Amino acid sequence: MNKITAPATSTLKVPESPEPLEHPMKDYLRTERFPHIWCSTCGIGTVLTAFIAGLQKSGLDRDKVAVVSGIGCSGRAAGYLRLDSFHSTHGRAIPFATGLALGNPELKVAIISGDGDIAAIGGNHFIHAARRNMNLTVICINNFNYAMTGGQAGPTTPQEANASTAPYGAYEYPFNLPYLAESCGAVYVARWTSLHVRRATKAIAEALVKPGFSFIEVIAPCPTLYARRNRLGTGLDLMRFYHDTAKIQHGANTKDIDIEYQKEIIVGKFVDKDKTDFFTNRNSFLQNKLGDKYIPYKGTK
Amino acid sequence: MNKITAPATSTLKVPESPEPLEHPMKDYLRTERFPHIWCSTCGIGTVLTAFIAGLQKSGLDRDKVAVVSGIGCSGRAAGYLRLDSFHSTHGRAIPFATGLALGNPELKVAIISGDGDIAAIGGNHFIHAARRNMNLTVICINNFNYAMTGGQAGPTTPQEANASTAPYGAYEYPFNLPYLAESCGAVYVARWTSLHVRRATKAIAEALVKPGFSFIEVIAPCPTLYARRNRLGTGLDLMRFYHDTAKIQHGANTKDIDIEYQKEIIVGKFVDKDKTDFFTNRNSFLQNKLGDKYIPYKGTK
Amino acid sequence: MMNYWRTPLDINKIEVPHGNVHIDNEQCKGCGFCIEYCPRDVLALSKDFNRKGYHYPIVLKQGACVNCTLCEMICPDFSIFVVEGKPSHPNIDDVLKKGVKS
Amino acid sequence: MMNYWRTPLDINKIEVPHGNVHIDNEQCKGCGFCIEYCPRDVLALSKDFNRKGYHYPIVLKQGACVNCTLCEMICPDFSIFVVEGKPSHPNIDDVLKKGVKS
Amino acid sequence: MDIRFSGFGGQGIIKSGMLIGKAASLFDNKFATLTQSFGPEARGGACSAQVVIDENAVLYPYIIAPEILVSMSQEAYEKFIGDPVKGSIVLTDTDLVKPKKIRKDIKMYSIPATRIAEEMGNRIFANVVMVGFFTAITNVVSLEAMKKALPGSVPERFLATNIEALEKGYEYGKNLTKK
Amino acid sequence: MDIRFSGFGGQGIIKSGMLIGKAASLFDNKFATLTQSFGPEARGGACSAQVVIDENAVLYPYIIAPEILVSMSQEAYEKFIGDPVKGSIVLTDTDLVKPKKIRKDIKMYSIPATRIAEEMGNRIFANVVMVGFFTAITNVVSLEAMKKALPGSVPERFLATNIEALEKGYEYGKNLTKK
Amino acid sequence: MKADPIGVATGNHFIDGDHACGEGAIAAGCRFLAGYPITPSTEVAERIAERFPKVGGMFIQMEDEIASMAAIIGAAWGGPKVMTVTSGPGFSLMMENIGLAVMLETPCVVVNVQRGGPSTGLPPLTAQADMMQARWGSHGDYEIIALCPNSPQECFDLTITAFNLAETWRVPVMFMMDECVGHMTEKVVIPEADQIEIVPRNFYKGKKEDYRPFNFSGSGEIAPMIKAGEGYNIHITGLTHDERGYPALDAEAQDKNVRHLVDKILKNEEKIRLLEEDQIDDAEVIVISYGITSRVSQKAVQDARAAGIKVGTIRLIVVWPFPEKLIRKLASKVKAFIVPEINLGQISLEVERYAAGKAITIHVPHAGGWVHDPNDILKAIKKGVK
Amino acid sequence: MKADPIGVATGNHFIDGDHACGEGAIAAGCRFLAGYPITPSTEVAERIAERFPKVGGMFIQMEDEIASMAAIIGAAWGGPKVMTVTSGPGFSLMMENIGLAVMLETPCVVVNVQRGGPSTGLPPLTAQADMMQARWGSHGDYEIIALCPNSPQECFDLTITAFNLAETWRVPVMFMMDECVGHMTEKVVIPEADQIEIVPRNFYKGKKEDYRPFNFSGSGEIAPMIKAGEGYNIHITGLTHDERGYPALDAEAQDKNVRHLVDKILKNEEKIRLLEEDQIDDAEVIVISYGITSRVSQKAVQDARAAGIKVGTIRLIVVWPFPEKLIRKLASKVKAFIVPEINLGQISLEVERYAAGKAITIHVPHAGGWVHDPNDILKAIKKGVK
Ligand SMILES: Cc1ncc(C[n+]2csc(CCOP(=O)(O)OP(=O)(O)O)c2C)c(N)n1
Ligand SMILES: Cc1ncc(C[n+]2csc(CCOP(=O)(O)OP(=O)(O)O)c2C)c(N)n1
Ligand code: SF4
Ligand code: SF4
Ligand code: SF4
Ligand code: SF4
Ligand code: SF4
Ligand code: SF4
Ligand SMILES: [Mg+2]
Ligand SMILES: [Mg+2]
Repeated sequence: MNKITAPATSTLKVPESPEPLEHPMKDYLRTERFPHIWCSTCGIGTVLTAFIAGLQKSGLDRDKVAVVSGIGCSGRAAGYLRLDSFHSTHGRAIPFATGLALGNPELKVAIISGDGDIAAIGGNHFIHAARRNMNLTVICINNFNYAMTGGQAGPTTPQEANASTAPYGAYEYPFNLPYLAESCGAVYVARWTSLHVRRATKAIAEALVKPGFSFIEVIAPCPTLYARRNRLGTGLDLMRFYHDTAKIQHGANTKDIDIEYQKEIIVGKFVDKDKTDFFTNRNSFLQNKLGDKYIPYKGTK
Repeated sequence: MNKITAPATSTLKVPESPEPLEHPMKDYLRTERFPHIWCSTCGIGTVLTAFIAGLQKSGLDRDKVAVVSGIGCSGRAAGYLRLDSFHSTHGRAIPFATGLALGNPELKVAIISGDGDIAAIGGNHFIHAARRNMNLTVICINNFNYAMTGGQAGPTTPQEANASTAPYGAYEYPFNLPYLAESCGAVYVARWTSLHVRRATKAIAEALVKPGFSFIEVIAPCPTLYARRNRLGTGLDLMRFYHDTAKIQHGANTKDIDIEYQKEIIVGKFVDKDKTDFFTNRNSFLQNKLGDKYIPYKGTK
Repeated sequence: MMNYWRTPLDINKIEVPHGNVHIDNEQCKGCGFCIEYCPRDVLALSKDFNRKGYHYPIVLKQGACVNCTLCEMICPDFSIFVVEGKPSHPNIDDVLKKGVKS
Repeated sequence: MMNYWRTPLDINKIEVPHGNVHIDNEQCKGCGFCIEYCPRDVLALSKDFNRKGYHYPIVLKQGACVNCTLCEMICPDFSIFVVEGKPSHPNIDDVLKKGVKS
Repeated sequence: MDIRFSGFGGQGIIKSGMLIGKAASLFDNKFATLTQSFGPEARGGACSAQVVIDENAVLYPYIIAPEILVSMSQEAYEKFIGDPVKGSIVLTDTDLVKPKKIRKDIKMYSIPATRIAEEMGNRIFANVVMVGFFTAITNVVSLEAMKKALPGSVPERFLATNIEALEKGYEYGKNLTKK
Repeated sequence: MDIRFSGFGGQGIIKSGMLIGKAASLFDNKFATLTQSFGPEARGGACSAQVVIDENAVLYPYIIAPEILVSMSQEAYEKFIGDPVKGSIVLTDTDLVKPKKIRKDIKMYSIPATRIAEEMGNRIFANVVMVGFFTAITNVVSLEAMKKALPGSVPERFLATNIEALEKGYEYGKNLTKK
Repeated sequence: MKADPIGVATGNHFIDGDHACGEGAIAAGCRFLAGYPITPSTEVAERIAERFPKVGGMFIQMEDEIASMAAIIGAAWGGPKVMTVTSGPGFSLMMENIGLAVMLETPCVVVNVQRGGPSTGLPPLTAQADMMQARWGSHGDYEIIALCPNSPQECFDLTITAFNLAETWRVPVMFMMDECVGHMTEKVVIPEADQIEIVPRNFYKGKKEDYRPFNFSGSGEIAPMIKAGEGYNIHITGLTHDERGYPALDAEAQDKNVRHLVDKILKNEEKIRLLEEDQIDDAEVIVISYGITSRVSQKAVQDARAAGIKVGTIRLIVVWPFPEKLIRKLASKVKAFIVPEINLGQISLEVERYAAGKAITIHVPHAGGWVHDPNDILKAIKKGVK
Repeated sequence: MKADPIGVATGNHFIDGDHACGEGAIAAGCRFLAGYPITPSTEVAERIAERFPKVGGMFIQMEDEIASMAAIIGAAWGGPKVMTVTSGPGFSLMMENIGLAVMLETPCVVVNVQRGGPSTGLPPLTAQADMMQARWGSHGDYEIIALCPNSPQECFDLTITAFNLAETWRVPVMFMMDECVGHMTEKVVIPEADQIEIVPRNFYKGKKEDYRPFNFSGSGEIAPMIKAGEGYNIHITGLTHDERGYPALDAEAQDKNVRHLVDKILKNEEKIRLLEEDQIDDAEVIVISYGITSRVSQKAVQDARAAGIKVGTIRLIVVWPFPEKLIRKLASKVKAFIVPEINLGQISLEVERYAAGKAITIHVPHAGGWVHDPNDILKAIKKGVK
């Protein structure tokens, strides 16, 4: 990442500012790895911004926050965050994070990964972590395809959309991820698009401080593959599309918020309820059953 | 299986019936493998009866019906059925069945397996097959634990219930399987207990002829492990418990039918809706897109 | 509450259906389901063990069987079934009572 | 429809907040998000390419920036940010207009 | 000394083997190895536990032909009666096992263990009655060691009843051999 | 003949390599092997395709030091300009590549391929303009073979435009060498 | 039997190994593919996804590799020839169900386009480091067949061979490509359908009641198959079983069942064997290689011969079962075997074992991400003749 | 360091190998176990589930074995010593994430109580047929450590050793029990805590900014670890990486990274080595065995000695890394190696390779479901001295 010494006006000479200025999120980024790998107009970077902003807003001690990603374009998120950050295997970010969060219960662990990673190969871990109400925040960047591997159809690809393994259009029914999350017991469920960067930031801040399993789906453009194959233009065009078609409906019944190809997208916060998280629940349960004999797990010194 | 030559009255000599009589389901059973492995008062055998009766009732050609099981006590079901029957790997009955059903589209494929098999290790396949609306009938025998391996807690074990890996009681939140199935798009969702053998039979008959993904949870006693560890008596005691606590509520909102330890169990048919199944949908979709160029898959000669 | 079996609607009318119960003593695992859920209390538990060590059911009131097949359906061991028809055996209530586990 | 940015409520009153926009030309991938969503149309696309071959944004109306930071938030490449304060540069609208891609 | 305990699931057959092995190895200062048949195919069918007791470390863990066979079900009896070597001791539950073909080359003893247990209130104690009987007849382990083996291996609240069961079986055996 | 095409993602660099390899192997009766850099680290960064063309079967599939380098971005140019062997030919897009240090031991040719394509209506044809230019300058494949390579490799509806692009690049090249 | 012309894309193509493999599968009669995307194998599935609807095939993208592997086994019992496609991480996930395929003696082809490992490793770069995994990756004793193509043309040709072997021996065949071969584009000639020999599924034709899904008699015969839905009412299980397919859980049944699985491959090694020998007769050293490395080695071998070194080559096409007997025989004739592979020592270990000290074995390792420098192989050859 | 007394169940116990393994883990300081039930390994997890709440440990039963393996890796980076427990089918499923553990150099113990395979095989019966899988089951090149106990006592003792090795070498250690040992009940003596030597996690103590999660320098040093949550802000990835843990996707980085993973084990084989030799000095044949088979062999060896045969034994405790050098050395001194194992030939293949034709290798196979008849081993010994 370059140091910016003056406002960029390119064709105009302007007085230099007294000190080199740095991006306000620089401390949260592994700038030595920049520029990142994401394509021009890809939405993942914006979600990363929202995450950092949400984390700042949450008031959590950043050293006690860890991020785990799976494999995918979205899964590269962990690699750019200057937090304890883990790039695990495809689909296994959630169980890795489960171990990490239990291994050191002082941590708040967030998962940032793609729709394929979380809902295809990782689907079982997703539903079980939600069921257990594991103290995790899952941010699923949904770009409607497996981007990293070249734009294959996946469980979120809307019917009719074209993909490299659905060359005549996808015909499978896609998941409605918020509905799935809710049916398994997630205590916080929201959906935004990368255009809703402020709302997503707020949702991330809320989710990070919410005990238990929180889930935020963020729809984001993949211009290089999904948009190109479907001739939907650039990421900017998709942002405009979100602008035109996203409808905020807080508290919507998750049952009713299926996503159809290039149709209205219902966004909002759908679930925000209280339920004791796995760790707390286990502690009080065992305390209750074993009394003095119980030695709670407290992590290692 | 023994041939019965006279009504069994044990202490009384009775006239022998003219011909050896056979159990009316004998043709559907691999009697050479009897007696089966299931314990006394285990509910799995009753579900098998319901399956055979349901199959008979469905009017389907039995030679065009195949059964796939995973691994577990319940997973032994396939091994006793004189149909094309497959004992696959733990958790993989559904994808195996998916392949089988697509490999020979003339088949109706049913899965009979346990709660651990289908909802723990097999959870991802379950939600994806439901999502795809694959033409499968899944009968999940829920005995609230992993019986085959010795009574461990699983994702259906109610909180407070004791299990070998939850020696002080289970503290995880269990799945509500009908809700999960519905959230993924299953077109037919029902829950019964092994006591409701006639209702279960009817449900199985309905599910077998219903195109798409149908799901029937059948709660059944595991006296040897679940009941014994929890001092709930024999399977007969559990049948009595079902009698006292099961409440039929057709069309109940699946969201509201969580099962709590030794509390009321809501049973009934919850979902019965129409949606084109994967195979049919794919066919018409591709036909539509490719016209003459499309050669539908029809299985092999 | 509900019914767990097909109620023999016409039970007290003319043309009561009848069934003959057949039991595979050796395959039976003595769960007692058939006995418990027979709507006509046709069955009872024998005092004897089979080779595996289980008490199997015996027919207490053959003539009372209305061929509802609930016993057949609920049996987890495929060890009992009913054949429609006039009772081929006498009603053996009293004969057996002494042999029956309470 | 809705707003995607924090509306600068006091925009037309006294004490309008101001921001100075800073852009990392070389890291920018020219997506245009910042330009599109700036509520004050502060930015525009340069005609020049950076080394990667992208057109990056330039500040068209520095003085107009109300420090809403939407550009900073929405940039997927961490290539633009805003620092609160009086505009440190003249309003360069006219100067730049000729250098701007339409 | 190669010993097989056998019966059906739920009778506490494995526990019997466990008690004997524990007594021998922890309290009689011998080497003991217990193995058992596991798994589903065992469920509802014959079930067995094997104990090898030796003065030296046990190398081969299984038994092929036991010197002592204990049978607590007809099925198990019929399944295993062919195995014991000549001169073996065979113990059975009087009510549950009706020997068909009697082997002449072995010594047979029986005890109505289940009945005794039922009389004590619950047939679950039958296995411990049988263990007591085994102790008395075979002298493989000492009664003292057997008693020491019970705590920790049976639920605390049933300890007293188990000791009683053990003693009942032991006495029955001693009376039998006295005669 | 070891050839590298380079540029950034989305420019059709791989397609260029593919067209040349196809022309050589299917229509010029030579052996050709195309390899390319794949994967995410390539995204948004420099991207390249390598073609080895030979009279005999190609054994070693990669190229270490090309004899022809085509660069369609500044970044790619800077990344790869060190590689070519002495006497190599380097082709660049006039507008996208501003050579900093010029190597004296190689022959440089440039064409405003992107601008030509933009003038034709869309910069996506820039790669084919470049391929035409390549054909004219290097004589590695025949123009005829190149033309045959287009059908099936570009969308049917753009075939004519692609042929035009190819010819434009070819002519530009021929004019350049004529001078 | 000849290939079905509907599937055969006769003509000259300039395509990569992945696409060629897809075409090979179609030509071989494969009509069912279940897979999950993974670099660098995805293009095989993409080819199939595009082509199957036009040739009467059924492609399904599953939720993961485990499901893919399970699905092809299920599908095979429904009738069609089946395949799945993956790379290292997915191959690892498939291991459990590859074991099921072995146990159920289900013909299927598993394509692994090898990339750098372990773990996520080098997704877009080549390696040959899953060779031992192909043989040993699932639990328990078993044998499979594994082939390694060295060009897009062979990706086409040998995929057909892979299917033929799978059907002949009722075994999963591992088609062990490498990223280099998979992503390399060359001319591929697809012949006329009537020039392509394929082995059809050996469907049982006898009386229904006599059918046995397995034959453990040791007669060397492989039991024919049936397809579900024809009234055979078969049962098969991943448990140890008897010839009826019924569970048989004891040591004796285990011995019969597992020995059969192993013997049917190992005892027929010479029938299954497929390799290229070159200038073996007077060779003092022999270079043994497979896949892309066999081409790179060839460069070194040419140089060595030019330098007057008596070097022969063996190019393994079928790598598993390993040609043990051949190596044992050659070991007493040569000074050294040179084994370059893109791994830190896998097939070289086999060579070393069967060389049994009679010839030395020089492994030329490469950790992956690129092919060998031919000079490194040349150096090893020179060392070998000393 | 000495064991924490809180975890140590000092005393004499009559327990099976599975339970003993659980106690060993607790004594070793393991405080995190994620697992999924599978016969015949479940009792390990059951023991832990019961004991952990009383010793401050965290047990979680995951949804499958993949999750279990992933969870323990994640947990290890949170601080605790970690373990998972499984058998063949689950072991196969863990393979991908075992690769991740290798790549992240994460200390962990993976218990595999071996049962008959392949596939579901013989769930309740013994085998030793996952030995090669333990080494080769995941894709790519890598090395691990594997140990085989032969009694419940060793299930306790060697579990501690397994943890110590895992922490010392930052590697997954495979604890390869077999069903026979796991389900066999014998006396197990658990010593006082201060009699138990354990290797604690080597936590980094230097300046935060200097921390590097990996050390590929070839210096032989293993980088210390940190735990997440302490402000190190580390990044680690299953991709090929540099010492900072950052992705580095080229052949050069691959060579550094993967060679390090392999070398740290193979070059230290003699340090890791753990075996029992008996009467080797004048031996004409040597029986090499491990796990339960080493006890059964002992019976045959006693008989052979009684018959005057000069037979020695090597009992491998650490099976991987294989003591290559030792076998090479012994091969020139003896006539034969006899290798009985409950499989159709796995470790015998290693022996044969390193015997290099100098001594013959006689494998005594057993397909599983039971242990060998000692007479079969005796026969092989007799054949070996001829
Ligand atoms: C076990 C395994 N299977 C497959 C892959 C290949 N793979 C890498 S990323 C990816 C898909 C990623 O899709 P998604 O999670 O939606 O992320 P995106 O790239 O779209 O952001 C796949 C299939 C892998 N790395 N590991
Ligand atoms: C991959 C794998 N993991 C674990 C097992 C062990 N296993 C066999 S059956 C079973 C649980 C079965 O539970 P469920 O499906 O509920 O059936 P039940 O026995 O209760 O009827 C398990 C964990 C296995 N066979 N394979
Ligand atoms: S391929 Fe798609 S998701 Fe991946 S970086 Fe590019 S635009 Fe983003
Ligand atoms: S263990 Fe439980 S589920 Fe299994 S057969 Fe016995 S009673 Fe049924
Ligand atoms: S059929 Fe069975 S349940 Fe019904 S009345 Fe007769 S005996 Fe009773
Ligand atoms: S229901 Fe069946 S198994 Fe149970 S007692 Fe009656 S006959 Fe026996
Ligand atoms: S902060 Fe950015 S978006 Fe907001 S007004 Fe200033 S330039 Fe525009
Ligand atoms: S949003 Fe960022 S990357 Fe996009 S044009 Fe603006 S500065 Fe460049
Ligand atoms: Mg995606
Ligand atoms: Mg269950």
